[in-house]
Amino acid sequence: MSVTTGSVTTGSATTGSATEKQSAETVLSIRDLNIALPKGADRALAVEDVSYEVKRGEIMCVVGESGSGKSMAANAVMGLLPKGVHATQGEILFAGQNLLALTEKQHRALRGLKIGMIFQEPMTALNPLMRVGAQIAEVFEAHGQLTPKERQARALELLIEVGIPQPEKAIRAYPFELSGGQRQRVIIAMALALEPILLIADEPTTALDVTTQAQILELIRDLQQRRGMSVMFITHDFGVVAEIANRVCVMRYGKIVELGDAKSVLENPQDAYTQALIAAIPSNAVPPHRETSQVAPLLEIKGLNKVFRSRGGLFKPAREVRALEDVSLTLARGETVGIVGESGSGKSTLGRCVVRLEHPDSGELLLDGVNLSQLRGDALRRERHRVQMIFQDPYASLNPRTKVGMAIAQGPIANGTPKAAALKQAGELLDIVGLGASAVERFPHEFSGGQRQRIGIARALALNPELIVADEAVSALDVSIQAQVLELLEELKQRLSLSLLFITHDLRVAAQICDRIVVMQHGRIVEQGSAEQIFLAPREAYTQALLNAIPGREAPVAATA
Amino acid sequence: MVYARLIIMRLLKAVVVLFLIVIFNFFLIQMAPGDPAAILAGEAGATDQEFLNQLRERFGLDQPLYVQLWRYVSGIAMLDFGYSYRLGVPVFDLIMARLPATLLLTGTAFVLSLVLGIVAGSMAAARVKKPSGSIIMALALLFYATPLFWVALMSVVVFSVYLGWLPAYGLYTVGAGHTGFALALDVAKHLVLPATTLALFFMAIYTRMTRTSMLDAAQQDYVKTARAKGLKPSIIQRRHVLRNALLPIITLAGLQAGQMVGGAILTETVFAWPGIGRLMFEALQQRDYNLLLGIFFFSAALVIVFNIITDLVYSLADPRIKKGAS
Amino acid sequence: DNPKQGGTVNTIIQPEPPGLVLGMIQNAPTRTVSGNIYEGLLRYTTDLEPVPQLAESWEVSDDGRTYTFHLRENVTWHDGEPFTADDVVFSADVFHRELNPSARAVLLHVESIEATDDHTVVFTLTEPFGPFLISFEAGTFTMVPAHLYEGTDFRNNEHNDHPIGTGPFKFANWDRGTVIELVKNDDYYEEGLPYLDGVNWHIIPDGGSRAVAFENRTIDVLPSGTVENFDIPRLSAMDNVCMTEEGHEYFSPFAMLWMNNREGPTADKRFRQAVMYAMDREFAKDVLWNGLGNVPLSAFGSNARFQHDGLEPYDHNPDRARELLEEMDYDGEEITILPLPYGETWTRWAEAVQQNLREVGINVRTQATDVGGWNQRLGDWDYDLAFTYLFQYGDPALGISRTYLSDNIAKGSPWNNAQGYENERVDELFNAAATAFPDEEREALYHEVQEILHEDVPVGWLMELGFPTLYRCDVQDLVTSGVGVNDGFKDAWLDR
Amino acid sequence: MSFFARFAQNRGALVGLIILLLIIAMAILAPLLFPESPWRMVQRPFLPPLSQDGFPLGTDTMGRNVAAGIMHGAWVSLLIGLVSTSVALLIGVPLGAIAGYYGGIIDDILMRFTEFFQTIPNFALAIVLVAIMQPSVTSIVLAIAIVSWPPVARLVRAEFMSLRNREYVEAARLVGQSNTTIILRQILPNTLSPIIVLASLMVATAILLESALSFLGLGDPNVMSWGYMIGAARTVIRQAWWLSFFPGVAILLTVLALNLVGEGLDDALNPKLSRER
Ligand SMILES: Nc1ncnc2c1ncn2[C@@H]1O[C@H](COP(=O)(O)OP(=O)(O)OP(=O)(O)O)[C@@H](O)[C@H]1O
Ligand SMILES: Nc1ncnc2c1ncn2[C@@H]1O[C@H](COP(=O)(O)OP(=O)(O)OP(=O)(O)O)[C@@H](O)[C@H]1O
Ligand SMILES: [Mg+2]
Ligand SMILES: [Mg+2]
Repeated sequence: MSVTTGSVTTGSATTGSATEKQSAETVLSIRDLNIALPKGADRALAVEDVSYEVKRGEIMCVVGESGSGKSMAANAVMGLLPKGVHATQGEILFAGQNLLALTEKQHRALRGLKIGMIFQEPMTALNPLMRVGAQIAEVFEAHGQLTPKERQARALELLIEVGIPQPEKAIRAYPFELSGGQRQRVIIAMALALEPILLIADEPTTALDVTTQAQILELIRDLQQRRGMSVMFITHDFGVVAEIANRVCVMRYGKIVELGDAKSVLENPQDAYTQALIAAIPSNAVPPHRETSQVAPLLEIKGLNKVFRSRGGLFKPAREVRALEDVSLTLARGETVGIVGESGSGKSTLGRCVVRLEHPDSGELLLDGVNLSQLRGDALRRERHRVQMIFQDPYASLNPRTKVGMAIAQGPIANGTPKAAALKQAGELLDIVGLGASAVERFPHEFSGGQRQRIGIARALALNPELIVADEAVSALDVSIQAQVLELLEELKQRLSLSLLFITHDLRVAAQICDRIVVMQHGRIVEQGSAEQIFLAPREAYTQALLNAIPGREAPVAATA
Repeated sequence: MVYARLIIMRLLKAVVVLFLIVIFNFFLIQMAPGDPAAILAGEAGATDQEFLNQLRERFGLDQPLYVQLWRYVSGIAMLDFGYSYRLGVPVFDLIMARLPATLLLTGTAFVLSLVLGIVAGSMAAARVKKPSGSIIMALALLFYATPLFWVALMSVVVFSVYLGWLPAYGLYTVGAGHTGFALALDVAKHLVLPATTLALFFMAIYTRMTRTSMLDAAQQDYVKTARAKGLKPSIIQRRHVLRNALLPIITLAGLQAGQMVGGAILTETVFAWPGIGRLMFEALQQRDYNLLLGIFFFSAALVIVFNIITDLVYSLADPRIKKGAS
Repeated sequence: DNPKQGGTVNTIIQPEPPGLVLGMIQNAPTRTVSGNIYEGLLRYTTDLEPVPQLAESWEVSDDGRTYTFHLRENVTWHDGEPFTADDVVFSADVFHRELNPSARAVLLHVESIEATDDHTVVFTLTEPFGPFLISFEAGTFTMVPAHLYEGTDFRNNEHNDHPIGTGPFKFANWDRGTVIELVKNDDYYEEGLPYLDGVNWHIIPDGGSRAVAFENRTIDVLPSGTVENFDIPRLSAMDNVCMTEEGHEYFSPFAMLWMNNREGPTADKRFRQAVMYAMDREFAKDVLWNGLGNVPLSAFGSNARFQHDGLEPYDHNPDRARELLEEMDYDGEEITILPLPYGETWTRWAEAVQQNLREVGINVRTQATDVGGWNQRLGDWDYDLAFTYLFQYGDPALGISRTYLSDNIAKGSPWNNAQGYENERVDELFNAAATAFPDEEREALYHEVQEILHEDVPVGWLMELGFPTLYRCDVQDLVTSGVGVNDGFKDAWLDR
Repeated sequence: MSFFARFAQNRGALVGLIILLLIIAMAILAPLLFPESPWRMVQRPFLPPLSQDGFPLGTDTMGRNVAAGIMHGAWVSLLIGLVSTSVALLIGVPLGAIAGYYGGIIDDILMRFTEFFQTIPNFALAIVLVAIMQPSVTSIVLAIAIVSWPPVARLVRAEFMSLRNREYVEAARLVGQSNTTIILRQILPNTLSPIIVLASLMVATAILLESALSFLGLGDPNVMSWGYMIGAARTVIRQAWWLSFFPGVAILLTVLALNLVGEGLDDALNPKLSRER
C-alpha cells in the first residue's frame, strides 16, 4: 500500500517547527509519522502524517474519539506497538535520537528511565500476584539501579509522594487490596520512579469515577510542575483538556485536524470537527429551569433496602454489601429523574430493583399503585412490560446471534403478539430511532456503538412501557454520539410522554436531561431536588464535591459562549 | 489457624462425599452379573453346592442386600474394609501394600509431565509462529493423540528388547537382593519406562495448556506495564507472564493428579507394576467386591485429598484467594 | 550328567494365586506353586503310573475296597514336626471333607479312614472305585499339618499366610503383585534333593511382558499357559531354549464347546452335529495352538484311559453341516457364543468358530464377558454356545463322566453338565464303569458310552490342549511327573 | 470473513479436516471396497504388508485382511466417538445450563452431583461400567458418556454463569421471556462455540477410551474396531508389527485430525462473535 501525503489540516498549528532541528526546548518531536495496520484492520493507516512536539515542562494533550490513533502514536514512542503494526514513515526524535531507528535493546534502556508511561486500566495494569512494592522496585531493577533494600525505601518514598494513604501498608499490599484510584497512583509512582523526562499518560482517568479522576488529574499536574516534566496526555474528554492541557492536538481517523495552544483551541476552535466535539460536551452551565408539574406520582419507592451477601469460599470470608439503605423517592408521569453518585454508591442497584432484575430485601416499589417489589414468577413476568430498561453497554446488550428485528420483537412475542406483527412493529420502531426499517434483517455486529444504543432504545419502546430506566445509557459512547442519543431520548420522551429514571455518573449529562436529580452515596440518598437547585445551590458537601470534580468546570469552553 | 479450621471443614465434607460414594459404588457393583462365590468356585476348577454355600456364608453374601450394605458401611466407619474374598487378606493391608507403588509411579509421572509440560509450553509460547515452536506443539499433539498402551508396548519393544537399556517390567529386580542406594537406583531404572509412558499424555496436555495460558497472560495489561518499565523480556516472561499463566495449570494439575490413579491401570498392567490400578482390575474381574470397594474408596479419597491440596496450593499462588478478594 | 547343586530358578506364575494353602484352595496357580511346598501320598509318572511320595508303598485288597498305605518314617513338616498317619487321617477325613470339593467327590466312595499305626493308614471304600489310586496327587489330596490346623477355623488359620508342607521347597516370601519366593528345604527326606536353592515365581500380569522377561533371560522357565501361543514358536526358536509337551498328562485339559441341550436350535442333535462339521478344528490347532495338542475323536481324549478309536471323526465338512441344518429346517434363529475370558487365544478361537459357523449359515453373535459374567451365564444356563476346558484327571470317572451325568445338572454351577444333557443309558454306563472291577470290564462299558455320546454330541469336542513348557536348556530334569512343574522343581537342577 | 475462510486460515485445521474427511470416506466406502466381513479368514495368517495383491496391509493372526479391518473399524470408531459424545452432551449440557442459569441451591445440588462423578477416577469407572453392563457397543458408548459428561456440565455452567448476567439476557428477562426461552434462545446459542470445540476433543478422547477398553478386552467382540485390532495384535507385536501399527496410526491420525479441527474451530468461532471491539 502506498503512503499518500494527504492534505493535513493543521489548523493553528503552524509553528513550522516540524522541519526545524529539534530545539533544546523540545523534548519529543514526531515528524510525518505513518503507522500501518495489518491487513483486515478497519483502515490501512492507524496514524497518517502526524507531526507534533512536546516541549519541556508542558502538558501536551492528544484528544480524539475512540480509534483516532492517539494510543498508536504513543505506543510508537514507547516502542510498544502491537504485533503486526509498524511505523512506515517519519521519525520520532527524542533526546537527539530517532526512536524508530533504535534496536529493541536500546529502546528498552529508555523505557522507564527516560520515558514513563501510565495506562488507562488501573484494574488490570498491575500484576495481580506481586506486591505493590516489588512492582515499583522492579523499575530500578530493570535499569540496574540501587540495592534491593534501597529500592524498597525509594518505593515507599514514591508511594508517599503520589499520596497513597498508609503507604507503609500499601507497599506490602497486593493490587486487589487497593481501590482503582490507589492503583492508578501506584502506576504513576512506577512511571515516575526514575524521574523520566517525558511522561506518557494514555487516558489515565477514563476508568475512574469523577471524584477520583479529579484527584488523579491534580496529582499529575502537580508532579509535572514540581519536576518540570513534559507530559503527553491522551484523552477523549475535552473537559480534561480544559483542566490540564498547555497545548492540544486533536486527531481524527489517524490524522491531526487541529494543533495549538489549549486556550485558543478551546475558545476558538478552527476545525469543524473540533467545534463539533466541543459543542457536544454537555453543557456545564446551569441547567435550564424546567416546569415540574405536580401530578400524581407514577413510581413511588418507599424504604427500599438491598444487601448483597457473598458466600464465603474455602479461603474467603463471607461478605456483606449494603447496596441500598432506606431509599425512598417518587417519580411523576412524564418526569425524568437523574440518579448521580460516585462509583459503587448503589445507583445501578436501585435501577435494577426498579425493573426487578434484583429482588429488594424490603421496601415498596409502587408503580401506579401496584406493588412490584413483592411480585414473583409469572405474576412478575406479566407486569414486566410496564417498566423497561436501556443498558449501558451497547455491545453487551444485544445478543450477537439474534437479528436486530427479532431482538426488538422478542418482547411483544413473549407477551402474546403474533410474530409477523411484532416484526412489523420492530421495523417501525427502528424507523423511529432513526435506523430505518431495513435494519431488521441485520445482526448487531454490523452496527456502530451509537446505532446499537438506538436499537436498545427501540427494544425498550417495543412494549409501550410507562417507565424507562436508563443505566449509564450514554456513558460508553463518544461525546458526539452521546449528544445524538441524548437528543433522541429527549425527543421520544416528549413524543411518547415517557417517564425516565436516568442513572449516570456524569453530572453534565444529568444536567442536560433531568428534571430532578437524586444524589446517592454509600447506598443512601444524600440529597434530591430539581436539577437547577442541585447545581446552583447544593446543600450537601458531597454534592458540592461531586460538582467540583467535573473536569473543566471552571475552564472556559467555546460552547459555553 | 484459619487454614486448619477450613481444612477440617473440607475434610468433614469429604467424609460425607466418601460415604455417598461408598453407597453408590456398593449398588453399582451389585449390578454386575456374576456371583463372587461362583467365580471363586469356578477358579477352583471344581465345585459343589456345599462349597458355594460355605463361600457365601463366609462373605456374608447369603444376607439380604441391606444387611450387607449396613455391615459394609458400618465397617468402613470403623475403618474396617473387610477381607478380600479371593485373597482372604484384609483389604486395607492389600491396598496399603500396593499404594506406595502407585503413588511412586503416578507421582513421578505427574512431576515429570508437569515440569516438562510447563517447560515445553513456555518454550512454545516464546517461539510462537516460529518453526521450533510449531515442532514442540506438533510433538505435544502427537503425544496427545497416541494411545497410551501403544506407547507402552512400543517403548518396551524398543528400549527393553532391542536396546536392552531398561527393564521391561516390575518394580525391582527380583532376587538381586539390592538394598539402600542400589535398591533405589534399581527401582528408578524400573520406573523410567512406565513413568515416561504415563507422563507423555499429560505432558502433552500441560504443554498445550501452558502455551495457551502464557499467550493469554502475555496479552494482559500488566505485561504492557512491565514492558514500559524497561524490563528484560526474560524477566517479563518469568515473573509476570509465567506466574500468572500457572494459575489455571494448578487447577488442571489438581484434577489430573487425582485421575492418575485410575489412568495408571493400563500402564500398571503392561509394565507389571504392582500398583493399585492393576489390583482394581483384577478385583473387578474376580468380583472381589470388598477389595474393589476398598480401592474405589481409596481412589476417591485420593481425589478429594488432591482437590484440597490444589486449593491450598492455589491459595498460596494467588493472594486474591487467600485474602478474600471479591 | 551328575546333577549340580545350587542355583535359583526364576519362573512365572499366572495369574497370581489367591493363596498358597493347597487343599483349601485348588486354583491352578496355587497348585503350581504349592505343589512344590506340599505333597500328596503318591506321585504320578507321565504315564500316570503311581509312584511313592509320602507313602512308601501301598496295597489294594482283592475286592478293590481296601487300600493300605505305608508312610515314610523320616518325614518332617517344614516347622520340624514329624509327619504321621494322624496327619493323613486329619487331612482326608476332616480337612478335605470340609473344604475341598474335588476331594469330596472321591471321598464319597470312602467309608472309613483309619490310622492303624503311626505310619500306616487304611482307606475302606463303600464299593470298588476304579480311579481311587489316581486321586492322591498333591494338588487334589494334599497332606496338611494336623498339628497346625486341627480344631481351628481353617480359613482364618494364622498359618495360612505361611504355608507349612512337607515338600522339597519352603515358603519364604510373597511380595504381592511381584514375586513368590520358595527356598530349599534342607531337611527334605529324599537324600540330596532338591538341588536348587530356591524357586522365584514372578508375577507379571501382561502376556507380552512375560514373553519379554523370558527373552531377556530374567525368566528361566515358562510353565504352560504363561505366554500367549503366538509367542511360542518365536521363543522356542531362541538359542538355548527347550520345550517339552510332557507334564500335563494328569490334567489333560480338554477344550469343549458347551451347547445348550435345553432350548433353541442347539437342543437339536442335528444342529450340534452341524456345529461339529462346521468347525475347522485343524485350523484352530495349527493357527491358534501352533500345531500343539490333538483334535479328539469324541468325548474321551487321547490321554484318557479307555478311549474308543473306532469312531468316525467329525471332520471339517461345511457341506455336511449345511445338509444337517437344512434337514432340521434351521430358520436362522440367532444364537450366541460365549468365549472363555482367559486370554487372547481363546478370544481368537471364538472368532474363528463364529466365522466357521457363519459360513455354513448359522446366525451367530459373540457375547463378550469377563470371568464373572461367564460364570453367571453358564451357571444360569443362559447361553447357546460357550467355550470351556476341563481337566480329565487321568480317569474317565474323575474327569469325563462328570460332564455327561444327569446327576450333575445343577443350576449355579458353571461346571459339570452345564449343557443339560440327560440320557439314562449314559448315566447307567458311567456309573457302572466307575465301580466296575477290573479294568477290562470298565473298558467295555466306556466304549459303549462313547458311541452314544459320539452320536448325541452333548457338547462340542474342540481340542485336547497342548501343554508346552518352555525353559532354558540348562534347566535339567524339570518335568519328571504327570503334573509337570507343579511338583517338578523337586528333581530339577541347573547345569550352569 | 466467512466462517470457513477463517477456519481455513489455520493450516493445521485444514489438514485435520482433510484427514477427517478421508476417514469418514473410508468408513462410508468400507462396505463397497471390502464387501466381505472383515472377520473372514481369507489368507495365510501373518502375511506382511504389500506382500500380496489385495492385502496391502497384510493379514492378521488368523489370516484376516487388515486393510478391511481398518476400513470397517473407521466406522465403528467414529460411531462410538460421535454417539458417546452426543450422549455426554445430552447429559452435560442441560445439567450445566440449569445449574449455571438458576444458580443458588439448584446449582449447588447439580454441582455436588457432578463433583461426585468426578471423584471416582474416570477410567476406572468406565471399566467398571462396561464390566457391569457387559461389553457391547451400547454399553461402551454409555460408559464413555457417563464418564465424560462432567467436564461438559462444568463448561456449560461456567458459560451460563458468565452469560446469564449479560445485558442482553437481562433485557430478554425484562421483556418477559420465560426462563426456558432465555436458556434455549438467548444463552445456549452463545455457548455453542466452546461446546463444539470441547465436543470435537471429546470425540477424540472417546476414540482413545474405546481403544483402551478394547485393549483390556472390554470391547464389543462383534464389531471390528481399531482398539480391538491393537488389543488383539498386542500379543504378536513382536512377530507382526503391522498388526498394531496400522490401527495405531489410524487412531493417532483420527485423534490428531479431530484435535486440529477442534483448534481450528476454536480459532474461527471464538474471537469474532463474543465481542466486536
Ligand atoms: N493490535 C491492533 N491490530 C490492528 N489494529 C489495531 C490494533 N490496535 C489498534 N488498532 C486500530 O488502530 C486504530 C487506532 O487505534 P488506537 O488504539 O491508537 O486508537 P485510540 O485513539 O487510542 O482509541 P481509544 O480512545 O479507543 O483508545 C484503530 O482503528 C484500531 O482499530
Ligand atoms: N450482584 C452483586 N453482588 C454483590 N455485590 C454487588 C452486586 N451488585 C452490586 N454490588 C455491590 O453493591 C454496591 C453498589 O453497586 P452498584 O452497581 O449499584 O453501584 P453504582 O452506583 O452503579 O456504581 P457504578 O457507577 O460503578 O456503576 C457496590 O459496592 C457493589 O460492589
Ligand atoms: Mg487508546
Ligand atoms: Mg452502575
